Amino acid sequence: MSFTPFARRLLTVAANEPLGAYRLLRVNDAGGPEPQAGQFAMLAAAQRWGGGDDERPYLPRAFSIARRREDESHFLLEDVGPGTRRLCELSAGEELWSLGPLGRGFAPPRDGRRAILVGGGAGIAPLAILQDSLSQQASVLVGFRDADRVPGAGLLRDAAIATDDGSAGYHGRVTELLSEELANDPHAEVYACGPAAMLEGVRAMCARADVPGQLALEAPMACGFGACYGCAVERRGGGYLRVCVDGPVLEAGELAAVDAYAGAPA
Amino acid sequence: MSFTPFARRLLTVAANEPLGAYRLLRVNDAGGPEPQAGQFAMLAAAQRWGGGDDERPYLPRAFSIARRREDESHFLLEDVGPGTRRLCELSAGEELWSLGPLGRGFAPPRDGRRAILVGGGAGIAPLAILQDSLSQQASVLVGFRDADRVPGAGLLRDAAIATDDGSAGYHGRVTELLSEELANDPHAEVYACGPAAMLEGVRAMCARADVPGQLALEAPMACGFGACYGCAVERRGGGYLRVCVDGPVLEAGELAAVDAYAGAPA
Amino acid sequence: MSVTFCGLSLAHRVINGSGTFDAVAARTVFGEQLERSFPFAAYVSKTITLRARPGNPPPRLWEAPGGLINSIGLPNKGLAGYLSEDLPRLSGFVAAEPARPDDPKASAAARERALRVPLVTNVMGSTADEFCTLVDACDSHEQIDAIELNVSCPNVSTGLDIGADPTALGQMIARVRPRTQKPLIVKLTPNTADAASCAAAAQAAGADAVSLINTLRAMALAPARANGRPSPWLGGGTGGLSGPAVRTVALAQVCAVAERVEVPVVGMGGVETASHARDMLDAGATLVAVGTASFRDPQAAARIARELA
Amino acid sequence: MSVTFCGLSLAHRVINGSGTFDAVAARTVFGEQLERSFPFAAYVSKTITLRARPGNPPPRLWEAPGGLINSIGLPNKGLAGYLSEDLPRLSGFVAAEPARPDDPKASAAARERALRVPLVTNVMGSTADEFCTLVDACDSHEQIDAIELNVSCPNVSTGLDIGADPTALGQMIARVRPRTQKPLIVKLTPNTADAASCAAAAQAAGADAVSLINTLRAMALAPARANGRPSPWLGGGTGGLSGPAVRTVALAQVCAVAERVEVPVVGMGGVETASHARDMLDAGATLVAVGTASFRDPQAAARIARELA
Ligand SMILES: Cc1cc2nc3c(=O)[nH]c(=O)nc-3n(C[C@H](O)[C@H](O)[C@H](O)COP(=O)(O)OP(=O)(O)OC[C@H]3O[C@@H](n4cnc5c(N)ncnc54)[C@H](O)[C@@H]3O)c2cc1C
Ligand SMILES: Cc1cc2nc3c(=O)[nH]c(=O)nc-3n(C[C@H](O)[C@H](O)[C@H](O)COP(=O)(O)OP(=O)(O)OC[C@H]3O[C@@H](n4cnc5c(N)ncnc54)[C@H](O)[C@@H]3O)c2cc1C
Ligand SMILES: Cc1cc2nc3c(=O)[nH]c(=O)nc-3n(C[C@H](O)[C@H](O)[C@H](O)COP(=O)(O)O)c2cc1C
Ligand SMILES: Cc1cc2nc3c(=O)[nH]c(=O)nc-3n(C[C@H](O)[C@H](O)[C@H](O)COP(=O)(O)O)c2cc1C
Ligand code: FES
Ligand code: FES
Repeated sequence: MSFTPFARRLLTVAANEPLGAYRLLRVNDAGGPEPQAGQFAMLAAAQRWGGGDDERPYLPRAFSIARRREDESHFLLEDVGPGTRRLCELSAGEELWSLGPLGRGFAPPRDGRRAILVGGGAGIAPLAILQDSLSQQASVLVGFRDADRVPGAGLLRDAAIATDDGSAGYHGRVTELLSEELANDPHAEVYACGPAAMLEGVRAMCARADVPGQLALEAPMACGFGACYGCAVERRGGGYLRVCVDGPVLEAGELAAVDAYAGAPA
Repeated sequence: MSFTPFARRLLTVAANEPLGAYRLLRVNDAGGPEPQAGQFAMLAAAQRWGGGDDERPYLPRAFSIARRREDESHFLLEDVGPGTRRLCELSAGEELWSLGPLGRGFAPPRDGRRAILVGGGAGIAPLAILQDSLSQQASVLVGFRDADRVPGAGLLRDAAIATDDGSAGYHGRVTELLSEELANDPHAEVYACGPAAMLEGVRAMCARADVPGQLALEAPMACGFGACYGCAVERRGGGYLRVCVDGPVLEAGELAAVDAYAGAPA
Repeated sequence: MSVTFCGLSLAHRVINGSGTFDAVAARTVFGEQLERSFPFAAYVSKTITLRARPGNPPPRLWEAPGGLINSIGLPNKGLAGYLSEDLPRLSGFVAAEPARPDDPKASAAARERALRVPLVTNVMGSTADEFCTLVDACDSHEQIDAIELNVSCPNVSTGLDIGADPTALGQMIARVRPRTQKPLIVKLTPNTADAASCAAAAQAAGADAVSLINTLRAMALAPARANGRPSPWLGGGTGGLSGPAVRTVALAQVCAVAERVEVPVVGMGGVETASHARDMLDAGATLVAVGTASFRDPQAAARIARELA
Repeated sequence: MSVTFCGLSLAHRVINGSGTFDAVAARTVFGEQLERSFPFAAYVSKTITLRARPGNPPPRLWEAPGGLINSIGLPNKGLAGYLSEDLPRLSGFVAAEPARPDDPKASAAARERALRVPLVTNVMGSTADEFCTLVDACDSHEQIDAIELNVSCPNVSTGLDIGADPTALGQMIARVRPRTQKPLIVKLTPNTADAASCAAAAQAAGADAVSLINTLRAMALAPARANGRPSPWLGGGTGGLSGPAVRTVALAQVCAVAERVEVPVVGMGGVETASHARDMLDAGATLVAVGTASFRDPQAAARIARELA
């Protein structure tokens, strides 16, 4: 395992492109560290981080590394508040601070299982780099609130799409697609990232089907490197895990239930 | 006397141009209220006011109205901290909040006296609109730290220039020019705005020469409309005046001395 | 949707924090607009003391992250000056009951009923006797609807604020209470271990309401050190922090106080939006006061009242 | 330019605030880089209690204007777990004495002398007996250089923090003092009317140093009201505010405390830059601690130390 550089790095925005309702933030990162799939970075605009709604943001924000190209790191952003808003408005040439890659990423499938990637909303981000890194062909199931968000699926190859409102793809929840997949062939390992309710659905389904699941969680974070103890999620059997250092990818079996605060923006 | 509109107005930047080391901020203000020379406005960027050095600015900032054109109001800005920095970086089309015009402006010269306008640094701003409004030809004396700032004098017609470092115009203080002018013809009224030391020099000189002086003061302000009592300057004979409602233009004779905090950035 | 507070009828739930809006100065600046649509449902005067005070030497302000430190030093004309010069200029203000756009039954007229703005006079004494004199004078002036006691004044024996010590606070209020029937609002200090106990003491001694928070004791050093020696920036040495920076501290104290007392609570501290005001109301406040936010936007209170409606 | 604090030799004047840097986790994340160039001149552990604590239910964080409210709830492995699991992993850190670029005489080697990072263990008991047990254990572990007492713990009889009441605080410290020769640092609570009196009581009872400020009591309500009912956002109900928002409050308390006591003061609260640190030192602090700023930038303390040099 390689360590995280012990300093924020000042990186330059290469491009910030709309991807439906999302933004794809491309950051110049030639020579930067190589992330594992599932790892994240703490990002903050170098200028005017603050001064948004309620005089925020103040702390950096966590984002999954969505893709790593030779010269660039890519992040998929959804504007849900003052921090994401500021990052969404950055344009090419502007700078941001990045600390990372942080956290424990995804592990390869066990026992020759096939990989099923299940993503919801902006939670598809870490599945893109995961798909890039898998040696096998994986099933990819992604769910979005509506058709405006479906362009996000462009980060993934051969994705089956569901929307909550039926405006594109399958009309319903992505967990329904997962349920079919698992019924067809349960010798699988599930990789999931998305809203808390989706993750909880996946967790419960994995438990019932006795299928290993790796869930990439989210949590309010102040530091991202184990310093603040703010990113706690309940561990099965009592106590808490820190999403930033014990995760963000956690074994479905390690969790009691996925807390309402521990998922991606829906 | 007309009243100030009882609400901030959201105005759009028409242009933000360098004027040597200063910026000339031109704001679309068609149909806006007509200021008196010497009045000011409280300005704040509509977006990202905050998030600069030390998580500031928070409060709006006071700026003399430097020129009023049919469709525009003009401000002369010097970047001295997080508030002026944010305003200096606004570009055409961006919005700012403006409350004003505020305060008591300059009064016409008394007893057929000729007007001598004395400005220092960014303190030349209210003298520009004053020169526009005077019916007579006035002597204009302006001092700057160095030649980089001299382009600011472009706001004024026929200005005699002094620089502290001698890099342009007269090598010395603008008060030395004033002293000559008053020696030549003391039937004058002095209008001054600039750094505290300059204002104090002008005040003392007016007192000695028994010449009326109108000094446009500055002070740290939170509100600009008499609410906070933060902008106090010492009144001759005891007590304090509020620069925002009793001034910013105050009779030289009303002041004990010009406090170090009560002038423009040098 | 007018509101009753200590028997007074208010157009809405948003008032000003003492010392953060000078209606006399604002009338001069903004003219009649101010009288016709006063932004606050009640007007709280700045703190009046027995004798006139010039206030602290400048500088009096320091901008802090998300807030402001002030060291104004309670400049005021003194009781006599206030009564003779200011009081006559503090009537005639009306506040519009904010329209509730989603209520089709209410007629525009009913929705925009203009209500007279009650006047709350805020006073501070340096002794209980001084408080008594101040309260007596307010009691005898019909135009004053309620009295707010600023108890952030140093106790001569301990040096601490009277308001920080439940026992001293209760004793002072008990002295004052019998002297007037007018509503007595006690403006608590937040610089205490336990605002709720102070509120409880105020209630027990007969306060009709409590208001909080006043500013948090704070300080800044001058950025350029004169002769290399560090010195306080503010002319008054230390000052009080207000604005968004204190909002979450204020909410915790308002919540703790509202849980402890029965009397109505006026919540303030960093309120800038209707959502902040709703937090205060949800935490148990009956009214919300806006202070520092008015400096940024003199219509902040009116906007909040409209959005709350 | 190494510094002596309570007899300990420190590479510079910047240490961490308890609970804001987990050196064990950081070693796992950042590897050997952390050991070779530890950002703090001394390492203060998070608060250790007698028994293990899981901490508060999530959410534990709320971002405030210019700051952060935390309601972490002191999760820790308990005294035994700390001594057996963490203590062995808390040695071997060295801090570089920051180079002073403008001093031509100092050789690069002398300017960059690496100093061992002393270990301060922060403990909290719910009774004086518990404090005694905790201090005894720290006393008998050679690796622990100093003990910080977190006195922001509720007094069972009054419900207030022990640290908010000078008398209760002095009594507790007097019980603990005779049990160790190691430096005792008392971490004061800012949620009090008079931090200086608390500091004086701590000094009189034998404290070797005081540190402040801890977090200000604060609260936030959940933005989306579950079933329409207002509820606190934080799993722990209320929390503590830190970061730039509290800096001016911290400076006022540090200044008041440093004026009152002789023992060295560790100043903290919102320090993010060398200029903020210099303010703390000018206000009378001997050391400066960095907390929340490390979350934004794990090198914040090292940067500050370098700029102070
Ligand atoms: C490991 C990890 C990976 C992530 N990856 C991605 C990604 O790839 N793409 C992506 O778009 N997002 C990702 N996120 C989520 C992202 O970090 C958050 O959306 C972001 O932090 C929100 O910040 P904000 O300021 O925009 O919104 P906030 O205002 O912080 O709102 C976010 C939510 O926090 C709560 N909230 C509201 N106000 C406050 C407050 N004052 N303090 C605390 N909480 C508040 C509310 O529930 C709100 O819905 C990831 C998060 C983690 C932990
Ligand atoms: C009536 C009036 C008219 C004015 N007209 C003009 C004009 O036409 N053009 C122009 O350029 N300027 C003008 N000014 C001055 C202008 O308002 C100030 O330069 C501006 O407010 C500075 O804000 P800032 O954030 O950029 O700098 P700040 O950081 O606020 O610095 C300004 C000064 O304030 C002090 N200071 C530093 N930190 C703080 C703090 N945290 N809190 C309080 N004070 C601090 C220091 O002395 C510093 O030098 C005018 C001021 C007044 C009152
Ligand atoms: C400039 C200023 C002056 C103040 N003067 C007084 C005063 O005279 N009497 C008083 O009781 N409170 C005074 N306060 C405190 C406010 O009424 C209010 O309690 C505090 O500012 C918190 O609210 P805010 O954050 O909305 O400003 C003053 C506050 C400020 C900022
Ligand atoms: C997330 C977090 C956890 C903390 N945990 C502790 C703790 O365990 N013990 C303690 O004495 N102080 C604790 N503190 C308080 C800090 O040590 C410090 O006193 C306070 O945060 C002010 O400094 P700052 O503004 O630099 O963060 C904690 C603060 C934060 C933000
Ligand atoms: S985010 Fe700080 S410990 Fe995980
Ligand atoms: S700036 Fe507020 S009273 Fe003058």
